[in-house]
Amino acid sequence: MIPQIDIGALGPMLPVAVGAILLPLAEVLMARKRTFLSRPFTQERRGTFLAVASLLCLVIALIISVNGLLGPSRVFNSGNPMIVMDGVAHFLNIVVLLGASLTVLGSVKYLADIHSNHGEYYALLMSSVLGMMFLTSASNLMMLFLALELMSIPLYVLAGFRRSSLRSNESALKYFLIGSFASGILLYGMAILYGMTGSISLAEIGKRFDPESAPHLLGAALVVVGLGFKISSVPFHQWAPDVYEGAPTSVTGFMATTVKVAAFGALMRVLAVALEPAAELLYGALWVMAVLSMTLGNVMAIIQQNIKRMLAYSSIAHVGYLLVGVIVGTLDGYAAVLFYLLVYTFMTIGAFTVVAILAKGGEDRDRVEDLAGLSQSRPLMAVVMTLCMFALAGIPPTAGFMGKFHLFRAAIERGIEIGDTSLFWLAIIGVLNSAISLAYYLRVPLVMYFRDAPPTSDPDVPGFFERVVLLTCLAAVVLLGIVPDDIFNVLSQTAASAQHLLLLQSP
Amino acid sequence: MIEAWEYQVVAGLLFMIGTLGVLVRRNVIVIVMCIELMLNAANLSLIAFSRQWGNHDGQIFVFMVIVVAAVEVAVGLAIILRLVSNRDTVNIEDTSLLKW
Amino acid sequence: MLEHVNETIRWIPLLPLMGALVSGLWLIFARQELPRPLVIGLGCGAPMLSFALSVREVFRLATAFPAGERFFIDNLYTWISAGDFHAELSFLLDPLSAVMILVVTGVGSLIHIYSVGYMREDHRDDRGFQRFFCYLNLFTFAMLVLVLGDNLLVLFVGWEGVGLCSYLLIGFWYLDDHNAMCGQKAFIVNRIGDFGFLLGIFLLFWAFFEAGHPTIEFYAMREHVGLVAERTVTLPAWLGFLPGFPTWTLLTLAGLCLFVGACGKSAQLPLYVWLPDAMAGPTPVSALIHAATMVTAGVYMVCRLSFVYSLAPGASATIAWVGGLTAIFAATIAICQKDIKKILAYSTVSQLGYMFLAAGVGSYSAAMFHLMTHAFFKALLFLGAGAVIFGMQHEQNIEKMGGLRRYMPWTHWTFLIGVLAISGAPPLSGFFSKDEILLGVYAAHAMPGHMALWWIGLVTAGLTAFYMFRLYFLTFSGASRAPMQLQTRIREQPVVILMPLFLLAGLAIVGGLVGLPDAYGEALFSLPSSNSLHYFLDESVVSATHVVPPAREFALAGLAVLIAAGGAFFAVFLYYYRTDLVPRVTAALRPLYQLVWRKYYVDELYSLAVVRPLVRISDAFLYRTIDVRMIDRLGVDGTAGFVRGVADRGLKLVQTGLMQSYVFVMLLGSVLLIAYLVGGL
Amino acid sequence: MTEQVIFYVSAFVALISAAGVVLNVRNTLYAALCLVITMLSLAVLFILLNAEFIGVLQVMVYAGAIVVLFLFVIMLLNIRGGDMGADRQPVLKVIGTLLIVGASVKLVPLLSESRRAWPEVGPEFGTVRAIGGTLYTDYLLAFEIAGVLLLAGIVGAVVMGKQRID
Repeated sequence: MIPQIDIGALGPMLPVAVGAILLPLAEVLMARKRTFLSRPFTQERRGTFLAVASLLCLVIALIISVNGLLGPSRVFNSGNPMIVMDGVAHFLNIVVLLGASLTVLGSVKYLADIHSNHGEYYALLMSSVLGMMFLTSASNLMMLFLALELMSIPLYVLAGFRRSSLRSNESALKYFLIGSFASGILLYGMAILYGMTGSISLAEIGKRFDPESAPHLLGAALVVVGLGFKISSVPFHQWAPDVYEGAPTSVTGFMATTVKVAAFGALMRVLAVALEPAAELLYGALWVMAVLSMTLGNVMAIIQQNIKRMLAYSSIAHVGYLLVGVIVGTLDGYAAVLFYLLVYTFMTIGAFTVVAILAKGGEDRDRVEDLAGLSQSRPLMAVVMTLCMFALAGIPPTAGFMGKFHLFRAAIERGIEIGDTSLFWLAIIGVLNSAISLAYYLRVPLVMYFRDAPPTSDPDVPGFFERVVLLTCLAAVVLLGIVPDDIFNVLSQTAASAQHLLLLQSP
Repeated sequence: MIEAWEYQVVAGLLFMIGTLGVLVRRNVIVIVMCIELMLNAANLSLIAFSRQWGNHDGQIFVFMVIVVAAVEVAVGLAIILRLVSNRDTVNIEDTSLLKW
Repeated sequence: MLEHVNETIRWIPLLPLMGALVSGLWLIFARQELPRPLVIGLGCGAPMLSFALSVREVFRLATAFPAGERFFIDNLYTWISAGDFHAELSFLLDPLSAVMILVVTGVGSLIHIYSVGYMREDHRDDRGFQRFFCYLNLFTFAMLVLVLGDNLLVLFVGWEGVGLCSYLLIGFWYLDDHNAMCGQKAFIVNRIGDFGFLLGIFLLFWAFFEAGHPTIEFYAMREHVGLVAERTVTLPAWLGFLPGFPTWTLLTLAGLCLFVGACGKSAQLPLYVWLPDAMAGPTPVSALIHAATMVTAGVYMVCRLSFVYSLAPGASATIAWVGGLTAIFAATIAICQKDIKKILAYSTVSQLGYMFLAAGVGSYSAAMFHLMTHAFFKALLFLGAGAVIFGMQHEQNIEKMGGLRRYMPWTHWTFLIGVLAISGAPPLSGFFSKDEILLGVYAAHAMPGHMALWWIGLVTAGLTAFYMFRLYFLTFSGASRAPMQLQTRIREQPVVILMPLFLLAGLAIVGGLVGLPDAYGEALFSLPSSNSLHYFLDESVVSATHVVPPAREFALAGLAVLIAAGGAFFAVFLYYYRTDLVPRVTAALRPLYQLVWRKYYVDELYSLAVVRPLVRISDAFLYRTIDVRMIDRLGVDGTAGFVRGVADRGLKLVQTGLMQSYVFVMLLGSVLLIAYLVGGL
Repeated sequence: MTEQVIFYVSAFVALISAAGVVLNVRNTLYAALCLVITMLSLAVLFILLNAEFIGVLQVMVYAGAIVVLFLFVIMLLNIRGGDMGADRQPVLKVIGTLLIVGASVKLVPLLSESRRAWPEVGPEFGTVRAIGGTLYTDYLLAFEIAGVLLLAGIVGAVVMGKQRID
């Protein structure tokens, strides 16, 4: 039987896939001594060329995604929908693509600085992005698993991309081992879910899932563990600081944002569709995970001296905030999560890009003290960093405040609706945590503005590409805070449009 | 007649052994092998369930898992090669530069 | 409704923002300073234009509409709309915000002009001058957003914004690590308050959401507040010691939460500690932010939400008592201080306490009146103090001053006017506003212990007069105690500094007349309702009404003046005629003096109870790299290290860097998760 | 009867050799050989479960390719054993082992609850033809992604493995 296939559903993925497949080829062709232009490419020009090429693919994919955002939902194969391109998938793809584009722009000079300017970087990045895009739209367990691996395996390599650096190598190794271990757990959970329900489609599982039965719940628990690892929620978080610190900074920015975006997409879909019958039980568990993530993430971040490590802990805390929206489990809650993911991507990549620019001569300068006097020497970088820190801390009117506001508001509204005080406590703990978090976010501007640079310091000038990244993040962090309403309305609509197809089947 | 649950018990035990290996062994190559054991346990479980439900989903899933396993091993061993050439060790406990 | 839309309002805050953006972006991208005249034109022009606009719009507001309908709305766009929840980004100009914007832009403009003179020699950093004006404009913008916002969220944005700018400006002279530390302290203490503030917003939102009116707009809330007045919440058992346990009305709880925020911002007990330290910033900053505008935001917020507080007597009583106690507490501390700015800072804390006292007893318009007059005379005093400090080559200890009257006559005269005004000498502005507050307290029969509060108010008035005259005499009269070579260099300040002083002095003299009490108006000028400010403001606030016969009113005022005069006389006696007595008095009262001089050991207490946890939170940085001395002084040296060690060790125990320990934690987590879900494990 | 014997024997061998992978501390080479035996026994079980194609694949890819890769790396690096010297976290590992074993004892019986008899399946079930048919129609997309995944894996392995990148 020939299935009804809708290639158009793959629209946004195709350019990225083309990039992922052709970029290694282009790299090889250009690496030859004599190229088709009969002039050898210097390594630098080769890097720039590949970056621009991958950017092109990403931007085309971005345009297609934006077009599809409010269009009808599509499935690849109507008989056996492997992926569902609904509003949520499109939106998360947009965030992933934005994050990836900013990463590509921010990588060019950084890779040269750390002497790791290999063309394969972009090919791996594109493969990973492709995996993320499938992950956000996967509608059955097999696609979920494959997409997860397609996302993760290139990242293992990217984390170790500074081949001669012991730290980078260790980061890759840890990420690989723990990641594969978590994949194993996830896979076993999926096997059990399949065995109990007889289907690998999320929707079918949702129909047949029996929240009373122990093996069903065992499968659900293992799947939550596997996804909990990917979003690095406490207690599956410990790899994150180590891996983030050791990986090249541009890769860290990428890992800290897009991976979480995609994994949250998968988590929401799994929770809202496949495990919906067990929602109440699971939300209890997620509640604890959320509170632990927020609190431990913030407390641990306070005593960090390394910015990358501090941001890693801070990202764990942010996972806690994001889980609030997932636990709320209403359209409003999901819309808040989507919005926060967008905001989080900008503020985190902005911060990591500043750290990446500071790297020089093969050395990362990623200690908090390394930023001393930045407001004097590089005011733009200092302003971007400051705003990103304020946004991460949730100070109005930055975008971070708006994101947190929506999350906690959704929790409170839901709490009133169903008379559940635990949601109030979640919101209160969240607000308290964001107050605590200021203690360490504030250190960064403090050092930049109120301390003089050591005489030897000569921070690097941001190049054109980096300037673009910085200004984009700056604009996004400010604008999403000042005029967030249109975006949020779009998100509410996308969440609502997805509702009928896959997400939230129960009215 | 062998029943479905017997396969599941074998798969469960295999998974347990794999997990134990990841936790206990310090040789990174063996740890990767143990992760393979975990994947294989899941495979067995999937195949048995596939037989139990009489549909092919599980078998196709295993097909994909085998592909994933192959890629994972290739990449993982390459990372371990880097480790050895950088540090001359395969002991996981020697890699703790990144901490706290 | 349509005629109330006024799209000019937005320019009042936007002009300073544009000023800040232009100079800020120029600094970022051009990385050099604009020509000085341009910086001055931009920096001072923006708030002055804004002031001109404010005057025009307030005039229109007052004349165009009949009483009771006076408000302008300027709706920029929908900020948030999600589900039932809507928040517009819109500005509201009603009598309450009218008074505030006039103060903010008017006094603000004068302080901007003063800053031109004050900061002219700031060569510590080659771009400091422009940076300073950039921050100052940004602050003005944030403050205007705060007072013009027509819903709680916009107010909150301004609220955080002014905190941020205050932080930037306190730490402005960053070369001194101590300043940065003080900025940090201010920000963190404020943040504690903000936590309460946010909770209060959430609670109010919850209440109105539940009542079917999910709104946070002030006027809409005011309209529907009756619906939520009866809503109660049950307190958890461990709060059993509280009065009214176990059920409180939700409005009381929300009001208290919001007041915690106000305590932080307006430096009330127990969160006042940051304000004296905030004096580390440049003096114009102290005048603008820490005397005239930002610190009054809490008072403004309470008045703005008067409809909530009038239905929450418990919260109001708390406000009144906290305000009253803060007033007398801070006044006693101010008596012994030696740093001219610290004295003024404690005086500000005390006067803010006065305002809260008024707001607590329901005399919101009196609170706003005092807020306004206080802005005049306290800004005047701070700017005068700045001139003195400038003249004394950055000497702030009043024991090393003296005799400045000869060197700086103009500064001296304006300062004296400020001192008289704050002491409540009739007919200066402070007299009328203080009188109205005391009258309100006296007549607030519904308030438990209102007579005690009234006495507290009276005593504070006396103390205020005493410490202000002490400050005045020690600074300006007698022989100079400064070193000889310094004495020869003391000069009167240039006109750019003196001009704002004159204008503020004028305001401090006549500013009280807009709120001339009816009794005086009747008696002196036979005007039937001369307290125009009161009637103007009463449209926006829900005041308690009380009637005191005019004869009693005069008697009370006379008593207050008498007590203030007593305080002043005592100061004249001690610090002018019998300066020899001072050491003997202090010696006689040694333990008491010590207690007061060390500010009741509050800082030490805080280091035990509050700062130490705070330091624990931020210590890694503060302790090691910012200011070891500071923490030494707070006496938490060893403890901080200890706590840090514990946190460190905890992390080292868990985050070992060994991959298998992570696997272990993951397994443990998985098993717990499974146990929770599957049960029976 | 034959089926039962085959099942028990191969299940036993699979578990024993899996334990061999974990317990063989001395020689990594033997661990790899144990792994091969596990894979092969599992292939037998797969075929017993009518999954002929996957069984063959298991032999070809797992035993044939993956384990050979292991052996190759072990011999290339000349690794004897990585577990020499004192363990840095013995207590944790003991507790962890107890945790895993305890959880398994509790949880594995859960999985055996579903005592359902095997349904009859047609002769086509699990054959190359049937799997291929499904793979190239219903699961076409997954198959394509697997292809990209392999490519990404190759690129990644090359980047990591190459001795010097120009």
